[in-house]
Amino acid sequence: MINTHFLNIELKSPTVLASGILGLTASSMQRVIEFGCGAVTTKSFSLDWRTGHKNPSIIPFEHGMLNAVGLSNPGIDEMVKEIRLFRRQCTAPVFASIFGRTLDEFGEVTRRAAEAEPDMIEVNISCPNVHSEFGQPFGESCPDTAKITQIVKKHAGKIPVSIKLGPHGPGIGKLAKICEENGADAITAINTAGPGMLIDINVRKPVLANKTGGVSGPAILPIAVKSVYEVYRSVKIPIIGTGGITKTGDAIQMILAGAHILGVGTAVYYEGIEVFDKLNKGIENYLKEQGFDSIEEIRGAAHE
Amino acid sequence: MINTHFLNIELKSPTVLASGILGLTASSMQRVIEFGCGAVTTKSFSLDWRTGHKNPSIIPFEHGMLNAVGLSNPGIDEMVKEIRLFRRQCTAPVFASIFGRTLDEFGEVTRRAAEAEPDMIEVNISCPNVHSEFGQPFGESCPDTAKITQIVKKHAGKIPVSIKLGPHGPGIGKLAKICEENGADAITAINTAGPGMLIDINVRKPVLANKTGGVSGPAILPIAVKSVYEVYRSVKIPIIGTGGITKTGDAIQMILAGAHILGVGTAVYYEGIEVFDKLNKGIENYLKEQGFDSIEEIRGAAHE
Amino acid sequence: MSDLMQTFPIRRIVEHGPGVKSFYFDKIFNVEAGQFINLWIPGLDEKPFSVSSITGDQIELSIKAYGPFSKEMMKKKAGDYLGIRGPFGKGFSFHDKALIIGGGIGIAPLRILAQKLKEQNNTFISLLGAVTRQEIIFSSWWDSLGQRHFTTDDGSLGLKGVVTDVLPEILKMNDIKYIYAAGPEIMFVKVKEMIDPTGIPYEFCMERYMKCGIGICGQCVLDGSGIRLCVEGPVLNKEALSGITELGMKHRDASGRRV
Amino acid sequence: MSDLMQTFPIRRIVEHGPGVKSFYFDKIFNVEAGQFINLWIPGLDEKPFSVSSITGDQIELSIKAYGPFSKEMMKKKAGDYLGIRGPFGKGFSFHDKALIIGGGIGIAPLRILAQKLKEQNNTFISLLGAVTRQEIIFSSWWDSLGQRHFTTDDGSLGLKGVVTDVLPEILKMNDIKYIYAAGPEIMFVKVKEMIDPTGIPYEFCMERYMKCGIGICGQCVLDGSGIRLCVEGPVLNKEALSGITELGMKHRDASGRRV
Ligand SMILES: Cc1cc2nc3c(=O)[nH]c(=O)nc-3n(C[C@H](O)[C@H](O)[C@H](O)COP(=O)(O)OP(=O)(O)OC[C@H]3O[C@@H](n4cnc5c(N)ncnc54)[C@H](O)[C@@H]3O)c2cc1C
Ligand SMILES: Cc1cc2nc3c(=O)[nH]c(=O)nc-3n(C[C@H](O)[C@H](O)[C@H](O)COP(=O)(O)OP(=O)(O)OC[C@H]3O[C@@H](n4cnc5c(N)ncnc54)[C@H](O)[C@@H]3O)c2cc1C
Ligand SMILES: Cc1cc2nc3c(=O)[nH]c(=O)nc-3n(C[C@H](O)[C@H](O)[C@H](O)COP(=O)(O)O)c2cc1C
Ligand SMILES: Cc1cc2nc3c(=O)[nH]c(=O)nc-3n(C[C@H](O)[C@H](O)[C@H](O)COP(=O)(O)O)c2cc1C
Ligand code: FES
Ligand code: FES
Repeated sequence: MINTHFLNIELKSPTVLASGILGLTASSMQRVIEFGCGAVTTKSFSLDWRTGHKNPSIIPFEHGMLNAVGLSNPGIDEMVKEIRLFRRQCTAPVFASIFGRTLDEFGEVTRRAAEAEPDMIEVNISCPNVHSEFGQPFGESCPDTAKITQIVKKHAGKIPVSIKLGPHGPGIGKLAKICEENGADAITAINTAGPGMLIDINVRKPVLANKTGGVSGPAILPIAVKSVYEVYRSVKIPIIGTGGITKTGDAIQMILAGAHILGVGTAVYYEGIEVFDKLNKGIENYLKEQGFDSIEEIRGAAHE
Repeated sequence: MINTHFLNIELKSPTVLASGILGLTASSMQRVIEFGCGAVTTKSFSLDWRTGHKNPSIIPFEHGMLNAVGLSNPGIDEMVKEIRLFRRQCTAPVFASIFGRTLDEFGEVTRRAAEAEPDMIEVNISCPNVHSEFGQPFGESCPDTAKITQIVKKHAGKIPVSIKLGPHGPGIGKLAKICEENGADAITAINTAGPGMLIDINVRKPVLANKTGGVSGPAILPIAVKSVYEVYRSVKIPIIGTGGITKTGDAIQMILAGAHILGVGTAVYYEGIEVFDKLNKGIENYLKEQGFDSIEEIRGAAHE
Repeated sequence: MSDLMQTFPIRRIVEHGPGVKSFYFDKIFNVEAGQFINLWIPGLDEKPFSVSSITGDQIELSIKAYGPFSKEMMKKKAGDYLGIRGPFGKGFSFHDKALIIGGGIGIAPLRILAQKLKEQNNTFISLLGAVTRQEIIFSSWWDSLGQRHFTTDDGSLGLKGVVTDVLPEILKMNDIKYIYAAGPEIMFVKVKEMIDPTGIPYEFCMERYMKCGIGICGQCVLDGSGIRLCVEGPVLNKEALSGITELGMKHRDASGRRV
Repeated sequence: MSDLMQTFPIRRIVEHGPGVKSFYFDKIFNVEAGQFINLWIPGLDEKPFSVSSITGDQIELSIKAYGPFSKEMMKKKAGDYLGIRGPFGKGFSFHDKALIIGGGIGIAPLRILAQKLKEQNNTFISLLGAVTRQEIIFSSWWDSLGQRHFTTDDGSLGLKGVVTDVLPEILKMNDIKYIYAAGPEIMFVKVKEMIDPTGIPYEFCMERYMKCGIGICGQCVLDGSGIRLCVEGPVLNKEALSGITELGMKHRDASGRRV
């Protein structure tokens, strides 16, 4: 296993469970750790619980997946319990993914989440499925991004904060820079792309109950690699490279683009929970074959 | 064959060759028409010729294609000759795709292109590969989009104008509305998505000479369908639905989302030039099986 | 089989009585006994349903009217298109000298199990309970399969009572080597109390609120074990069940809360 | 074969003389005689090259230094990784009693053609011309294949002169049923003038500036016919060639202009 340092956190491997995938409960997250995952991110949670969108809310298509879960979550009380439970059961790092409907809520959720002492707080400002309710995602506005980063940092105390960005909007490099300037400790890139829509041609209706959903999985790998490349160019803080990683080569591309550690989501569907072990072994083999001792030696190498 | 009316233009089929694919010469465009294509769009051209980016400039990946051709084109003089030649050889409609580096250039190219009397002028304000040279694409700015539409309409005379939009930026529905309000006769949606990047893991360098390139093909179908759906909801002018159409089902989804006619690009790689015939037959069969007489009866049906 | 959403017309509907119907579709995929599909009513919702039989070239879903989704299903007509994704999950294993215990519409996955057991010449006894007679779907078909026991709350078919009333007697009188159960979790918890002391191995087909059906959303994950019911279930064996701390307790709703 | 970009190490290099080299890679795909690959020098550019042989478990590319790309290739060492996409296009058809006419580095695709013709026991005569001796790559190998004629501008190998100086004589003295040509277009135009009156069918391996290699960019489309050289070519037969109005005339550069 490739031990990885990230923000003073020790990970047993560079692969991290992305938010929204199997991250609802301690039992679920622990199981993923048993398959070689280096750290887990919880499902994004808010102050109050949310039912989210009706089903179908998660639909694979030929080249990836659409989801419009609608940020369903059991609310902070329950999630704080699960994080604490995970802490007791498991030594692997856990990242708490949070979101709010208002600036103040971002602050309040952060404050409460920090009490559970997660290893990092990941701030989801880029979910593309909640437009209608909140207008454009916060993460597509530069001033909002700055303000959220400030308020979250203020309430997070000593717990490091990563801001999770989407691929679209006013330029991910620019947004990452704003996060860095306002104190973010890391960037998670990317959230889902699109959004997209699938229409059933027999019933002639959009398949997702929410009609549109964010695109993840293999289809978005090039967009994710490009986003990470751009973020790496504009900031010094580390990046959790996420989006479309399914095979070893995808993971290597992300590292070459500048990712520090790797978020893996949809691949759990394509490759099973075993995907974490597979990727870790693949990365190890690649390093050996190409004559490197550590990920550090190749991180960002595509920029040279 | 399904005859199709579009802006007072008669097409022998609803499938149209998208800009940038085999649209450099009269000979090339005529060959596509022989395979059932209903109308051709030229490669986007500007006043002066441009070499574009070095190769590799067009690279398939597992789920689609990346391209950063860099708007290479032989310039307006040569393209006007080819359009005239095509007109003499072929009765099928031809759409002239144009772009400019400045507002004035958009006007000037339009004026000159109109002299060749194409059936429509398509205005490419959404190419994602020319950022570094021009800043953000014009098509991601609302005021620019308005101004370009005005100036192009002013110079196009009686020739109808379609504005070609990308999937990203400040909301494609909003942009389409701006185009409509400023006189556009149609909307072409979408240009490529992303952009994206591929990195070779042995040489550890981006594969495209331009490093990043627009994503087309199957990977972007859901994003294209969603974009067309949104445009249809916000404007009354017809839509050339483009992006990721490879199979009959994709074409039907586009029509159900609201497309009037269908732009087909990358599928020429996956299915050969025969793709136009295949799609036309597929659409015909679908209509027959589902008991419809014409595309009109199902256009936009996913909105009901 | 396809995880992608596809729609198919209902070919045929059989009404078992008020509020209980079987729906038949072309056999668009192979299915193991105990596997489920996600059924989409366009414009409404998507929910998991067991495949209850493969009959000729058709698959069957058997549905009881509970709430909004299943009640809407009662209005569907042959020819209507519905979305089907699947089949998902892992089904039953096959054993001889089995006892099949079903409650209510939980009988559905046991029907295809009985079909398959018979195909493979495994012998079994069935013990099926429900509130009232129409819920014991295909009761005369069950009659034809050999030893069977029915119970209904209202006595409209078989014994008046519940399955656990007759279970001890059946266990005493027969050489049972394996037990299959499906139905309300509360029924299973009581059954489990009775059969655990006997040491007979068993499998139970469980239900939870599901979203993705493909093992990524975490909605159906069981406390204690981390098992994803949609992938590693819905049929769980004794060992898997013993690791679950939430059996017969609160479940998670659409938000993920325990309710 | 893969249209996707993949990189492979150069296994071996053979220098034929100043500015002409053969590069060997693992045989990562099967290839027809006349097909080409797109070769990527990371950080520089990508250009099409004919596969010039399959030798054992290696494929060969034979490259002459012209401009920036091919000169950079001369600096490459065994072990260096280069990108290879392909093979692309359609190759030669096979015929007995053939004449192979090559000019300069255009000999490259004719080498693999000769290999394949021989494998299938087709007889052929070769007529190869170049500026100077090292450009007639593998001249001693050609010697071993049977009747062959070399011409060089400087007389350093074979006759001093060009292929069209000896072509009429060869046609007169031999029963030629099929002609293959590859090399400068201007050479072929002259060859064509001589062989058209004889009625002998032929194929010519053509070159054009290419971008995509997969038939979508339109860069290599030939005027008159609409043929995409990268898909329907690069080997074109007499009928296909007769439809082309730009033979021996201006070509298109990277912008698409005729230059
Ligand atoms: C793997 C799996 C297989 C399933 N197979 C079948 C099947 O073959 N046939 C079938 O009819 N349903 C089956 N279900 C249940 C089905 O998915 C729906 O939950 C059910 O149709 C009720 O949905 P609704 O929207 O109509 O009612 P809801 O609004 O969800 O429920 C209304 C009320 O009924 C209760 N209820 C819902 N389902 C049950 C139940 N099964 N037993 C007791 N009370 C219940 C709820 O707790 C609620 O109080 C299965 C579920 C799973 C997870
Ligand atoms: C299908 C196909 C197969 C090819 N196969 C081979 C091959 O096997 N070996 C090989 O060396 N090249 C081959 N080429 C040519 C190759 O792709 C490049 O064009 C060549 O290497 C020159 O590139 P450059 O960048 O070095 O020089 P450039 O800057 O492109 O050219 C420099 C000068 O040389 C001239 N020139 C370029 N190529 C040729 C040529 N083939 N004959 C005469 N003059 C030329 C140009 O007109 C220019 O004046 C092939 C081309 C095609 C389309
Ligand atoms: C079903 C599903 C649910 C998701 N939920 C969340 C979420 O709650 N919060 C979040 O920040 N990202 C969420 N995402 C986005 C993922 O964390 C990830 O950024 C994205 O899917 C791209 O990575 P992938 O291609 O590896 O899945 C979700 C993705 C999927 C597929
Ligand atoms: C190689 C290539 C070149 C393109 N060049 C242009 C162009 O010059 N002008 C333009 O408006 N769109 C251009 N496009 C975009 C296409 O017209 C189309 O909008 C996009 O590829 C999505 O459709 P598709 O998935 O069917 O290819 C190009 C696309 C490709 C793949
Ligand atoms: S329903 Fe999503 S993991 Fe089981
Ligand atoms: S090189 Fe692009 S079509 Fe031939």
